[in-house]
Amino acid sequence: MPEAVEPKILAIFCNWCTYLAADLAGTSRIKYPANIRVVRVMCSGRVDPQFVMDAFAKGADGVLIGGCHPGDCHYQEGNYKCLRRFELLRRMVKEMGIEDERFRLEWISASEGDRLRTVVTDMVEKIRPLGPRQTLTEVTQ
Amino acid sequence: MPQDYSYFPGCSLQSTGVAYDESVRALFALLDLKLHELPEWNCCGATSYMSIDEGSAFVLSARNLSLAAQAKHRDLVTPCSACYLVLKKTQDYVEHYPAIANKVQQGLQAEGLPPLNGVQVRHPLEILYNDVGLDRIKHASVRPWRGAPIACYYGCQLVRPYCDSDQQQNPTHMEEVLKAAGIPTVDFALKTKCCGGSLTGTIPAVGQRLNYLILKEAIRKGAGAIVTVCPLCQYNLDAYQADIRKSTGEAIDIPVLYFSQVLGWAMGADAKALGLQRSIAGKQTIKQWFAASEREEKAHV
Amino acid sequence: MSEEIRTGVYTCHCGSNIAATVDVKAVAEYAAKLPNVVVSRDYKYMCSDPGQDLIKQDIREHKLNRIVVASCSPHLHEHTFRTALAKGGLNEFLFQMVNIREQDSWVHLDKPAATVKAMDLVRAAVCRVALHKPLTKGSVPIRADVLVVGGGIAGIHAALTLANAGKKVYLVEREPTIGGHMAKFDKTFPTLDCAACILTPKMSSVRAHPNITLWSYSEVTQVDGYVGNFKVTVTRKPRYIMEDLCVGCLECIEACVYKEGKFVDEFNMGLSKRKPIYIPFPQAIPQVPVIDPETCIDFKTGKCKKSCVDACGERHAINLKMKETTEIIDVGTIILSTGFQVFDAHRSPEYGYGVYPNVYTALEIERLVNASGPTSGEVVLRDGKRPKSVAIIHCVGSRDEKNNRWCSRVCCMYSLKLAHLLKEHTDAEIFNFYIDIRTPGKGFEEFYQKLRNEGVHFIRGKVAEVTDWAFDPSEEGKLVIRVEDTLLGFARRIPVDMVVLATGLEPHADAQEVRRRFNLTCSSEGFFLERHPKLAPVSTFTDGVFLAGACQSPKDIPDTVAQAGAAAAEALALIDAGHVEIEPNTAFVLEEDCSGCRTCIPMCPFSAITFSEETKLASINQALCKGCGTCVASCPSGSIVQNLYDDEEIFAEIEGVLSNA
Amino acid sequence: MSKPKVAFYWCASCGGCEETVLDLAEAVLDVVKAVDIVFWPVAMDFKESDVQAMEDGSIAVAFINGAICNSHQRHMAELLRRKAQTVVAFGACAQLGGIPGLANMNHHKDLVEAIYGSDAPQEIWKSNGYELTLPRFADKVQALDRVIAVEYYVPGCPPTPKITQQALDALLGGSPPPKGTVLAPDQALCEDCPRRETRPEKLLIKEFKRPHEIVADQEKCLLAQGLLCLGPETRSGCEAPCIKGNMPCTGCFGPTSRVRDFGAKALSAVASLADSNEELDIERILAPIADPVGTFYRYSLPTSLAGGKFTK
Amino acid sequence: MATKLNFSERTIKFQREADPEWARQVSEHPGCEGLFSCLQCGSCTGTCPLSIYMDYGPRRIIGLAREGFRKEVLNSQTIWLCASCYSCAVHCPQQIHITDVMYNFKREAIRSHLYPKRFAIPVLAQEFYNVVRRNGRTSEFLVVLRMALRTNPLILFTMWRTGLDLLRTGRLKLMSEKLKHVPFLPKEDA
Repeated sequence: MPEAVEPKILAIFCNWCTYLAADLAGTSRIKYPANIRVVRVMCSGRVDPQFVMDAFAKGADGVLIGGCHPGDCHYQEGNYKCLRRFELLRRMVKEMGIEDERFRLEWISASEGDRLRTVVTDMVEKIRPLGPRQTLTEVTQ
Repeated sequence: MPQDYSYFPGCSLQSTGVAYDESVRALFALLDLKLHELPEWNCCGATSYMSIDEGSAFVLSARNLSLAAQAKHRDLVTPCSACYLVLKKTQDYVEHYPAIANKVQQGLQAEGLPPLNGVQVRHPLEILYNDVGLDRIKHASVRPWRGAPIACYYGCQLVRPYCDSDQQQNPTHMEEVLKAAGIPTVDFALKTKCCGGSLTGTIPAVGQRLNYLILKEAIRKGAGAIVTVCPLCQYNLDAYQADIRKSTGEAIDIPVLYFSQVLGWAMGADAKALGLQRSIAGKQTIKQWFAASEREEKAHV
Repeated sequence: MSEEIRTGVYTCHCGSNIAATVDVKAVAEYAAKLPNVVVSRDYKYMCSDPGQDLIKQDIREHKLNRIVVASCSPHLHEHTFRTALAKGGLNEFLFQMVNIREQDSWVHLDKPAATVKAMDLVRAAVCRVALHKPLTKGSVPIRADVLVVGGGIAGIHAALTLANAGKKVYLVEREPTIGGHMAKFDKTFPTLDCAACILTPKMSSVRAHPNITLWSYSEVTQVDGYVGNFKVTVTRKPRYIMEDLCVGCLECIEACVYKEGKFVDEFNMGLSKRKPIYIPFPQAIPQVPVIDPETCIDFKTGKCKKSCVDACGERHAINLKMKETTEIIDVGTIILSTGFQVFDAHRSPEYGYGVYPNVYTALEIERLVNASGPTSGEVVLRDGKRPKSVAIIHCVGSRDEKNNRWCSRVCCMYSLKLAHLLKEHTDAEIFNFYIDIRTPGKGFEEFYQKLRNEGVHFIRGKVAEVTDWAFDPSEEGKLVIRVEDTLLGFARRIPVDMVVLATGLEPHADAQEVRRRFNLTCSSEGFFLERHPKLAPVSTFTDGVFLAGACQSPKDIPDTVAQAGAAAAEALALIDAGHVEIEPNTAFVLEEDCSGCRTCIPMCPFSAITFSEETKLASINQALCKGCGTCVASCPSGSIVQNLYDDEEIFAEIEGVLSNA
Repeated sequence: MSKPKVAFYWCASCGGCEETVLDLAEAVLDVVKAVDIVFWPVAMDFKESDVQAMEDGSIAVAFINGAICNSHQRHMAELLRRKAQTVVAFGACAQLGGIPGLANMNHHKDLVEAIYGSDAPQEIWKSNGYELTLPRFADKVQALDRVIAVEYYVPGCPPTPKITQQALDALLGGSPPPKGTVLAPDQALCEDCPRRETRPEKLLIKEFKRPHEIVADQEKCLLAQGLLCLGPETRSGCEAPCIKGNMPCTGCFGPTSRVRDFGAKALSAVASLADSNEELDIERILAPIADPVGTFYRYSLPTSLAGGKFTK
Repeated sequence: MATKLNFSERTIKFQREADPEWARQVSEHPGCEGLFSCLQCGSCTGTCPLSIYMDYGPRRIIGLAREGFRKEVLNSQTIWLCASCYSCAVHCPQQIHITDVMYNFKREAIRSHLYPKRFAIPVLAQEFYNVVRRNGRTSEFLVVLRMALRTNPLILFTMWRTGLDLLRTGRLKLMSEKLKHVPFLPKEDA
């Protein structure tokens, strides 16, 4: 059996809600698994599906997009645009062999440090049994 | 609105609470609601069992839920408040605690039973309130009430902590249902206080004291009878009145009935079909209140 | 671009905040080997002056042209380090911050895993920062006019402070009068000065102040724009009496066909009745009555002899055809002081509110003891009798997972105050039932001591229930408190005549709507969230919007007034600076690449993108763009780019984060 | 002075690109006049051995169309690379991987098995006493530049005669463009679209339609009619023949230089237009896009960031 | 009335008598999670209909438990007097499932044989348990009879009248019912 490698999750969080929730989790000393790597964008509406494809191509075991709750976007509607893209993208990503558990969009407000923990923990727990993903280069070699 | 329900009477309704079983069946028949008793149901795993072995208590309870999941009708009616609470608690714990869910799953598998998905645990009172509705109750009630106002007594297990249809601290469904049937009620602060449960048998001095407080406060508020939703409450309040008279020297003799009995009566059922002769306390009052009128007698002949 | 990239990486220990969970030395050593990295250091406190000096010095000595600092959240110190870059002679945007405290050391326990995470994040920043370009901050002018929303003591104080500083203030209040909750109070703790005596002069000053425009009975219904230049729509409900014509003689009320009050008087918490035409209380500001169309006969049937109109006579101040109007104003900053609502005691049914008539809320008692209240200060039960014993139940709706989790902070003190006032008015036996007594303010503990000496009972125990269950003859006709006296260790039954519920404070029912309207965030309990709990307690994440008073969290009058002053000062600081700097993270169209497909245009919530009929291309108005980047992500031909968050920068960050250490 | 030598070769493709050369019509005569075609298996009788015999670097330009999916194609591509000074990836398959590249959604073994069942040809093929060595499948279908170095790209499925002519002119003329150039404009097709004026300024879509479901208006922007036209995402240069034929653009010219992944970017732009903010409603609006991979990566799966199905 | 003074009882607790690890284990049991969030507000004891008969009452039981005073908790009569009416759980401002915590202690006390031998409540529970395990259903008559025989047979004399009433009204089933197939039940690893 191969050595169990911890899954690595790329998180793209909006600056105003989910990134702040992650900061709040920190100031509240809420503990969650160290598997996520956060990239900050100003709004979840900035998330280009290319980023997601790139992350999976580079071997991310999961991609988590975090934005403000519907109606709460700092830029009024960016999270809706994100939702529209996510609806189609998750179908495509699934067709390309990425399990549902690996790709999530979650609304986490600045006050929901606890929810951030729940989401991250849940995602890690669901991805772990799926085993590691191979990167494209490993496949083609 | 469903017309067919699975039915789980529970152990008490086969002995001390047999009048409850009779009257619920009679009442439901009058309202065209069909009860299908679960085959080979077992003890719900109530209080006493839970005190010994939690794991298998949940399995016991889950077994009944699983039987209902197998049955045609997923709404499972149980008149006994204790059974109601335990079944609901089992669903809650199975949902929230994976360790308990596993244990239950293993127990069910050993019995070759399916998982307990999609069963809705229901109490007859809540069915009357929600499924039948106050309007229909009003229309179905044909006999005018001849007795004194009634104190509605809910006891504890039905209204907390898993009750989701009525208010936990101040339930009112029974009052509303009786009112719709033309039966007057009094309000009293002890309507959800504990009747003492099995303490009446184990430590009578304590258990019967609790019964005494409830009886006394209901009488103080002007009630001519107490109406319950639970076989144990009915038993405790009914069967020990002689003992209470003896220990307190107070002349307490008040009928303790099931809500299904008084409602069944209002809707025209026969006193015997409702098991009204099975009450111990307040026999004279019961005779007066529930004597069929002359016109009815004639119609019968 | 043939410039050689020379990056400096600085990893902060933050005392032991980071160093306890992340092997800071290892991170610094790792960073030193990354491409383009010329200098990599670790330091105890990077945000300190010596820490910043380190950066400045290295920029000079090692000719650094990119800086990465791995420390805390950019929301805390990005500004600090950018300034250090600028002082070191480097463009402040050739910088990237790595959050290894809030999002690493503080949230993980596994030191090796946290260290690897820190390395990943540092590597990502090093990759990204190489692509950074020098940028210049934008600047927008700040309008001097200020909007204050909510006319309680917080709004009043903030408005007066600003107006006294010479700024024009719009004060918008939803009720027919300003004054808020404070206007309903009798005395204020712990000094027991009369609330009206200290509040009404301030209310009058608001009315009289030339710099204040007061719109009562009005609500902000829409907010557009951004810091410096908000466009605010205010909806003014018709009060059916023209404010500019009314002289406040109140003869119309006298003349109403209803000889006596008949409808629930909201100001007196329903303890008295009012007419359809009324003024909330005698000192209301503005001193103008209002007609309630729900209860006025003329509105309901059209058949009233309109004696109020006759009484007004030639002044013609009554206009029954008045319609709702809207005002649109331009302001530079906004102060929100929308206050709180009182917990609805019906939600704690064990205390019998609404069931037993002699169970009152604290606010009802405030009116009852008030000399201008419904009983002229006479404390009597519903049947007119004077209570001989009173129970005050603390923490109703507070510190309770079923209702509100938080401590409402003012109830202990107002309960003590009411205990004192009730004792004074009735000489009744007073029982306080509490879980903990919290008196941490100036003069508060002394007040508590005074109450103990007055013979008020303090029983530590959360009351289990209030019933009319008379178990003992001494309890007949009384309300019976059942409680465990936790200090004495036994259950008690205490019969009383009156029960007072010390109901807690909670956010307004429509706080979520208001929050959205002003683009704010709420903390988990629903109060508006401040930018930083310690360092920016009156600012919000929306620049130019400030908070004052209990809309941010429960607070007493002194704290509210202090915070209102702070909010006013923050607004003044912005106004007097004349302009505010804005992040240069805007998007712009690469004109030679744009195909004019117009996909981007409906993406922009700020209508910053327009399509030029001449060039057939899209273009982004830099003043309107707020930098969300939604258009960038949707441009089908990659012809829109965004400063600080460009595709290539984000790709580099993703690549950096996902390569393995 | 000897004429520059030109070679044409055909890897995994349908042959349409070869047709394009012939579609130059009379202009092909000018080409023949200007150059010396030394290798063109589809039209002229040269053998591999003839190419082998040439000096390295002796061919001026080799136009290779088609993707690379087996060992022989790879071998030929490498051979031509050696012999030619300039290699042009000609057409969508060579440039982006093309339609054959959609094979990357499956393993080639599964594909072969699906097509031939148990009769699948083996690498060593014996029949009537003869033995034949068949080319071996590559693990993945590749665009030409993932196998050999490529100087220029001519996009299209197939490239239009006009763009082909322009490519020839540019390459054979005095000042060739910088290496790596895609020989088509770097703007999206809307720039050239005859219906450009009819696209509403704020276009959002309530219902996506498939071409067989409606009779499209001949004048109006196809996207505005709910047809999934990829013109906004696709490099221009084709002069919109599909759109002129009342059919939406499917993206054969590939992305502009600023986009890394055609499919993801196209998906982003298209999904952003769904006119709803409700999850279920969005799902309903986007449901007619039944096959996102086939729709958005029709011509470019091998050169996408994923390269094909992510396999475990 | 003179009270005899007694100076031999001391009411001090040494920390070595506490077992914080046990408290932690209790708090990890399903339903007992809230143990440490207790405010000691007393609303449980205040609302408990039986607290007036208890030695500690629910509040102090929770307090003793979270400090790790295992012996005091398991030897208390409070846990046995709990009639499982859930009033405490419904009132608790911290939403501690106090009734479930009590069940947990009852089970542990039985497992550890920490209750008086002839104490009727645990005996009743055990008899109930035995009958259900044997028959699949309970029989009130059988359970009470066996409980009385094991604790205090004399109590049967005080019960004769109630028994007769029940018999007369057809509410006493002397024969116990047994399911055709008694469900298999795992035993808690005691």
